[in-house]
Amino acid sequence: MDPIKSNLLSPVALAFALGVVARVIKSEFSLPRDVYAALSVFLLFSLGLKGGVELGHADLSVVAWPAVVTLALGCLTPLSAYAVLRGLGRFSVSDAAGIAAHYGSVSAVTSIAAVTFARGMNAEPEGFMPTLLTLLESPGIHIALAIGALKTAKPGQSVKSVLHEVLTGRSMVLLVGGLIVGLLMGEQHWAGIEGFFDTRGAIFKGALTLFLLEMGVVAGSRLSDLKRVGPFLLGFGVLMPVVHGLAGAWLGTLAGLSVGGATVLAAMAASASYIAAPPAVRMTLPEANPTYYLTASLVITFPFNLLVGIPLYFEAARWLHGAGGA
Amino acid sequence: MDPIKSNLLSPVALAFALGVVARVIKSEFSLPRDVYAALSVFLLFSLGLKGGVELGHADLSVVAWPAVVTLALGCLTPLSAYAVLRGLGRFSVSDAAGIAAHYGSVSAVTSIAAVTFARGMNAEPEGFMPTLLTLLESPGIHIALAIGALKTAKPGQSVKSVLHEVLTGRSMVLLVGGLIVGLLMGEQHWAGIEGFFDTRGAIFKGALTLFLLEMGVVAGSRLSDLKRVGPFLLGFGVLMPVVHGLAGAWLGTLAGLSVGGATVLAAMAASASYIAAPPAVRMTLPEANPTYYLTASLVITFPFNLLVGIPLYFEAARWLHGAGGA
Amino acid sequence: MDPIKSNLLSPVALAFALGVVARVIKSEFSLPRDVYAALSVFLLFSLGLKGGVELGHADLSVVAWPAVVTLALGCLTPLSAYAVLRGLGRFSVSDAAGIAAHYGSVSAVTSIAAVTFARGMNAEPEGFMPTLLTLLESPGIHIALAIGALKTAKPGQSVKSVLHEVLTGRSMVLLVGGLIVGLLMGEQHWAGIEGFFDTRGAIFKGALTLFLLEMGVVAGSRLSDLKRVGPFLLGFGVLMPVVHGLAGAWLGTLAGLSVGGATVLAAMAASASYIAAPPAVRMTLPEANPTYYLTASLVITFPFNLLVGIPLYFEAARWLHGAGGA
Amino acid sequence: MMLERLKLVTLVAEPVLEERLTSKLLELGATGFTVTDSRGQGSRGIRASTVPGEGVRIEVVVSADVAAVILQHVKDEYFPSYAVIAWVAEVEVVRGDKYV
Amino acid sequence: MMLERLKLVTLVAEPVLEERLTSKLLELGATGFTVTDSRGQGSRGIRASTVPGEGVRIEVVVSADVAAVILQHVKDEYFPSYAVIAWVAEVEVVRGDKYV
Amino acid sequence: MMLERLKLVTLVAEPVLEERLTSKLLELGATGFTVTDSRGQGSRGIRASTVPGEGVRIEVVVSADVAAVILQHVKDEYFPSYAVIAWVAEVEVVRGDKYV
Ligand SMILES: Nc1ncnc2c1ncn2[C@@H]1O[C@H](COP(=O)(O)O)[C@@H](O)[C@H]1O
Ligand SMILES: Nc1ncnc2c1ncn2[C@@H]1O[C@H](COP(=O)(O)O)[C@@H](O)[C@H]1O
Ligand SMILES: Nc1ncnc2c1ncn2[C@@H]1O[C@H](COP(=O)(O)O)[C@@H](O)[C@H]1O
Ligand code: NA
Ligand code: NA
Ligand code: NA
Repeated sequence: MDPIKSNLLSPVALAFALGVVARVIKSEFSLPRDVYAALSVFLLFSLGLKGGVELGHADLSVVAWPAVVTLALGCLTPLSAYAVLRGLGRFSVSDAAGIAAHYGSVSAVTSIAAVTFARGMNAEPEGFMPTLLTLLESPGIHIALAIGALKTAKPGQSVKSVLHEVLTGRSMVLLVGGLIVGLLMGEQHWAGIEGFFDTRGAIFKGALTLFLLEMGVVAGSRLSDLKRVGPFLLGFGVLMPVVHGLAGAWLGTLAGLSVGGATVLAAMAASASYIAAPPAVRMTLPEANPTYYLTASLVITFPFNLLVGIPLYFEAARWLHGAGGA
Repeated sequence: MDPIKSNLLSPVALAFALGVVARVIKSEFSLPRDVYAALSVFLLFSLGLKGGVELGHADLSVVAWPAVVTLALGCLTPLSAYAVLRGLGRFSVSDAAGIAAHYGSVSAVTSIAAVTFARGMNAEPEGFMPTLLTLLESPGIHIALAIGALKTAKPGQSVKSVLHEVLTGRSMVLLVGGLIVGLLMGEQHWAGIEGFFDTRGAIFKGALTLFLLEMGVVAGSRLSDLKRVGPFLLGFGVLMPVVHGLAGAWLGTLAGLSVGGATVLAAMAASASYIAAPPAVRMTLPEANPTYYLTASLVITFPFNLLVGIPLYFEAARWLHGAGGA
Repeated sequence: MDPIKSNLLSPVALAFALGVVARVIKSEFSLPRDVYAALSVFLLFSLGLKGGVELGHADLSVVAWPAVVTLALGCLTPLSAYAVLRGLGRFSVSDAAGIAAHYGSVSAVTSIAAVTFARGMNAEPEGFMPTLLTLLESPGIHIALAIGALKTAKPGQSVKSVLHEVLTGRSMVLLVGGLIVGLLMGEQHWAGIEGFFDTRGAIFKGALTLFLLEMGVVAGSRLSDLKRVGPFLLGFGVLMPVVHGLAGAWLGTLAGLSVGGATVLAAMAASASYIAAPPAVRMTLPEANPTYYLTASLVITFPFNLLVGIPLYFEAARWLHGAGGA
Repeated sequence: MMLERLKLVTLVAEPVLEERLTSKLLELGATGFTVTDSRGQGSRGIRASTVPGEGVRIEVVVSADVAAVILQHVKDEYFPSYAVIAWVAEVEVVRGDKYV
Repeated sequence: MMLERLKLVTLVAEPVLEERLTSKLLELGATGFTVTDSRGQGSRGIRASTVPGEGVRIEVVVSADVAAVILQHVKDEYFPSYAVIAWVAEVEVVRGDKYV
Repeated sequence: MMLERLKLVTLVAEPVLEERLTSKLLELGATGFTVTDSRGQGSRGIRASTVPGEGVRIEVVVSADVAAVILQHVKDEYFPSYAVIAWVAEVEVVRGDKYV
C-alpha cells in the first residue's frame, strides 16, 4: 500500500477521524479530562524513558550534528512564521507572535505518529529522536514571545515567569525527566518495565489511539472556529508546515540522520505545539486572539501533518537520501 | 467444573460480588468516576474494534439472518416487557414504558461476559457479535419511549432530541465507530494494537474485572432500593430475562448461530441497559420512577444474568443445537 | 552491582526522585488525583489477587508462624514508637499517639518495592506476603489510637466508627477482597488475567513507576515541612524504621521465612502508613499535628526505606540466614 | 467603582438536565452561566442517576426580571418530577451591564 | 412567584470531615445539602490532608434558626482543631417550605 | 453568636490565570481563598482554553475595602483581554476577624 493511504488507514488517523465525527454529529462522547491527561503523561514519559535508554547506546558524535540542526530549526521556524504572518498575513504583532510561538515549538504526538509511521515503512528512526524533541520544544516559544514582548507596550506577565513555566511544564518534566531516568537505570532495569513503556509495543500504540480519539473530539469541537480565522490562516496552517517540514527533512539529512530520523525531525519542525505554547502565549500576550492560534495548530496543522504531512516528509527524506547517493 | 459453578468463580463474578460486599459493609471504597468511565470507553471501543476486524472476514450471507433476528428481538422484547408490566404488574404507563425501554435495549457488559463465558466453554462465538450488539441497542429504547410518549399527555422532551441522544450516545460512538475503524484498518494495523485491545487478552479481561468491581459497588449502593420496588418487579427482573434469553437462544439457533453465538445473543436479549436507557427515559418520561428501572436493570437483572443467566442460556443453546442435529 | 546502588537506579526510585525534583523546581506537573487513586487500586488489588492465588498453594503450617510474628510486630511497633516519641521526644500524648499509629501500620507500596527488590536479588519472597500485609495494617493503628483516646479527654470521634473506617478502608477492601477473590477463582481463571495483574509483570511495574512518580510530587510538595518538624523527628523517621526493620528481619527469620520473605516483612515493619493511618488519626486525635505525622511517614521514612532501608534489611536478612546455618 | 446590583440564581439539578437547562437559561435572557459538578442529598430522595445524589450546580448572573422568569420556568417544568433546587441571592457585579 | 427568605450556609472543610459534617447537618435540621470538591489556602495553614489545601465545600439551605445552630456547632466542634471556614448568606428559595 | 459582616467575592476565570490570581489575592489582603473547577459560557466568547468554557471559580472572603481593591484590580488587569466574571455578595462569617 502506498504510504499516504496506509497512513490514512492507521488506527491513530482513524481514531482521530472518529473523534471529529463524534463531535460533528453532536455526540456527547468525550474522554474524561483526567484520563486524557493521564494518557499524555504515559505517552510522554514512555517516549522519554525509551529515548534515554537509547541515548545510553548512542555515540555523542552522532548526536551532535542533529542536535545543532534541531536548535537551528527551533530558532528559524518561529522567525519564518512570524515574518509570513506579519508581512503577508497582516496580523497584529501580538497575533503574529502568538501563532509563531506555536509553530516554533513542537507537537509531541505528531512526532510520535511520525516515529510509528517511519517504522511501518521499515525506516527505523534513530533512538535519540526524543532528545531532539526536548531541544525543539522551548526555544521557539521563547523567541516568539520575546518578539511579542519587545514590540508590545504592556506584556501580560513577566517573561521570566513564563520562561520558568515552559521549562518546567508537564511535557518538559516527563520528556527530560524520562530521558534522564532512562539513561540512569540501564538495560537490566529497563527490561523489567519495557513491556509497559516500550514505544513499539501494543500498550503504547493503544494509548496513542485512545489519545487521538479524544484529540479528534477536541479538534472537532473547535471546527466551527475555522470560519472565524479567515482564508489566510487556513492556507498558512497547511503551507507553513510543508515549508518547515521540508527544511527539517533537508537539514536532518545533511546532519546525517537516516530516512526515518529525517522524517521525524521534519514532522517535528512542521508541527505546531498545542500543549506547551497555548498557556504561555495566553499569559504573555493576552491581546493575541486564542481562536487564531488554537485553531491553526489544533484544527488545521495537527490533522494535516497526521494525515498527509508525515508521508510527504517521508517521501522527501527518501528522495533527499536517494539524491545524496543511496 | 460445571458451567454455573465455574461462572460463579470467574474473576468478573467475584469482583462484582466483592464490590457489593464492600458497599454492604459500608466501605468508602469506590473507583473514581472518571476511571470507571475510562474503563467503559476501553471495553466498548475494544469490542467495536475487534468486531470490525472480524466483520471484515465475515460472509455477508452469514450475518444476514442473525441480524434479522436481532432486530426482531429489538422490537419484541420492549413490547413483551411493556405488556407484562402493564397487564400483570399494573404499573402506570410511564413506569411500564420506562422499564420496558431498559429491557428492550442491551447491556454491553453482559454481552462481554457472555462472550468470555462461551469461550471458556470452548464455544467461540461468531466474530460479528458486536455488530449484533449495536443493532440491538437502540430500537427497544425508541419503541418503549414511543409508547410512553403516545400514551402520556406531556412528554418531557421532544422525541427527536432523545432519538439523537441515544444514537449519538457514548456506547454507540464507541461500538459503531470502533466497528468502522476495525473494518477499515485491516489486519496489519490491527496486529500492532491487538496486544492492547484484543477482547481475548489479559488487559481486556483485567479491565473488565475492575469495571465489575465498581459495578458491584454501584449495585450495592442501590441494594436498599430492593425494598422499594415490590415483589412483582423482583420476579420480573429474574423471569423476564429468562424468557427473553430463551427466545434469543432459540432465534439465534434458527438463524444459524453457533452455540457460543446463540448464547451471546440470548444474553443480549435477556440483558437490560443501564447506560443508554436511563438518561433517555429520565428525559422523556420524567414521571417514570427511576428507582424502578434502575433497580430492576442494575440490581436484579444484571447480577442475575452475570451469575446464573449466562450459563443457563448456554445450556439452552447447547440443547437447541443438540435437538437440531449436532 | 551492589544492592544499594542497583536499588537507587531502579525505575521506582528514579521516578520518585523525578517527582521530588519536579516539585523542587516548582513545576506544575502532577498526576490527576483520580489517576493516582486508580493506580493505587490496581496495585493493591493485583497484590491481593496474586497473594490469594499463592495462598491457595501454601501449607497452613508454613503460614502460621510468620502470621504470629507479624501480629506481634503489629502490636510492638506502635508501642515502641509511642514510647520513644513520648519518652525521648517529649511529644504530647496526641502527637505521639498519632505518629505511632502511622509507624504501627504499614505502607503497601514499600512492601511492593521490597518484593520487587528481593526478586531482583534472586531471593523470591514467599507468595503469602500479601496475607501478612493485611494482618499488619490495622492493629498498630488501633493500639495507638486507643492509647491516645484513653489519655486525652475529648476524642474527636467514637473509636468504634474509626475502627470501622480502618477495617473497611480502600486498602483493606482491595487487599483482603483481592486475597479472597484470588483464593476462590483458582489457577485456570487466574491464567486468563495474569498478564494484567501479575505483580511480576511489566504492567504492574510500570504502574508502580508512575505511582511513585506522583508520590515523589506529593512528598516534594511537603518538603518545606521538614523545617517545621524539628531535628528529633528527622532522626526518628530514619532510626525507628531501622529498629523496626531489623526486628522484622529477625522475627521473620525465626519464623522460618526465606531471605526474601524476611526482607519484605522487615520492610513492612519498618514502613509507616500514609494511606490508612492519616484519616483515622485526623478524625480521632484532632489535636495531633498532621504536619508531624505526614512529614515523618511520607517525606522521611518512605524515601528512606525505598532508597536505603530495603537493601539494608535485605543484607540483615541474608546475614541472619547465614548465621542461622545457610 | 461602579457595581451593578443583579441577581445570582443557583440551580442544583440532575446531571441529565444540564444541557437542557443551560440552553433554556440563554433563551430566557441569561448572557452566560457557570457549572460545577456536585453531589448531595435532598428531602424528596428521587434516586435519579445511577449514582444517587450526583448533580450539576448551575450559577447564572441575571437581572431581577430574568431571574423571576427563570425561577418560574424551573418551578413549572422541573419541580414536579425532577430533583432540583433553586435559590437567588443579591450580588453586585463588575461591569454588570454585560450581563443584562 | 412566592419565594421564601432562607439562609444559605457554606462550609469549606477538610475532606476527612465530609461524612461527619453532612450527617450532623441533617441531624441539626437541614433537609439536604450540596457538596463540591475544592482546593484552597487559609491563614492557619493546617496542612491536614496528604495534598495540602484539598477541601469539600458544603452548601446547605436552612431556616435562620437552623443556620444559627449549625454555625454554633461548627464553631465549637471544628474551629479549634480543624481547617474549616463557614459563612452565611441571605437567599430566596423557590418552594422554600420544603427546606425548613 | 458573633458573626462578622464581610464580603464574598467570586471570580470565574480562565484556568491559566489561577495561580496568578490567587497569589495576587493574598497580596491584596485576602487571608485565603477557595477554588473549584467549572465550565461555562459567556457573552464575549473568548475561546481561550483548548476546551472552550473551562474555568476556575475562586471564592474569597474579605473586608469591604479589600473587596473593592480586588474588583478594581480584576477590572483593570483582566477584563480587557481575559474571560473573567466577578461578583460580590454580603455574607456573615463565623470568627470573621480571622479573615480581615
Ligand atoms: N436544603 C438543601 N440545601 C442545599 N442543597 C440541597 C438541599 N436540599 C436539596 N439540595 C440539593 O438538591 C438535590 C435534590 O434535592 P431533592 O429534590 O430535595 O431530593 C440534592 O441532591 C442536593 O444537592
Ligand atoms: N478568606 C478566605 N476566603 C475563602 N476561603 C477561605 C478563606 N480562608 C480560608 N479559606 C478556605 O478554608 C480552608 C481552611 O482555611 P484555614 O483554616 O484558614 O487554613 C482553606 O483551604 C480555604 O479553602
Ligand atoms: N451571566 C453569567 N452568569 C454566570 N456566569 C457567567 C455569566 N457570564 C459569564 N459567566 C462565566 O464567565 C466565563 C467567561 O465569560 P465571558 O467573559 O462573558 O465569555 C464563562 O465561561 C462563565 O463561566
Ligand atoms: Na514546529
Ligand atoms: Na434486552
Ligand atoms: Na510499620
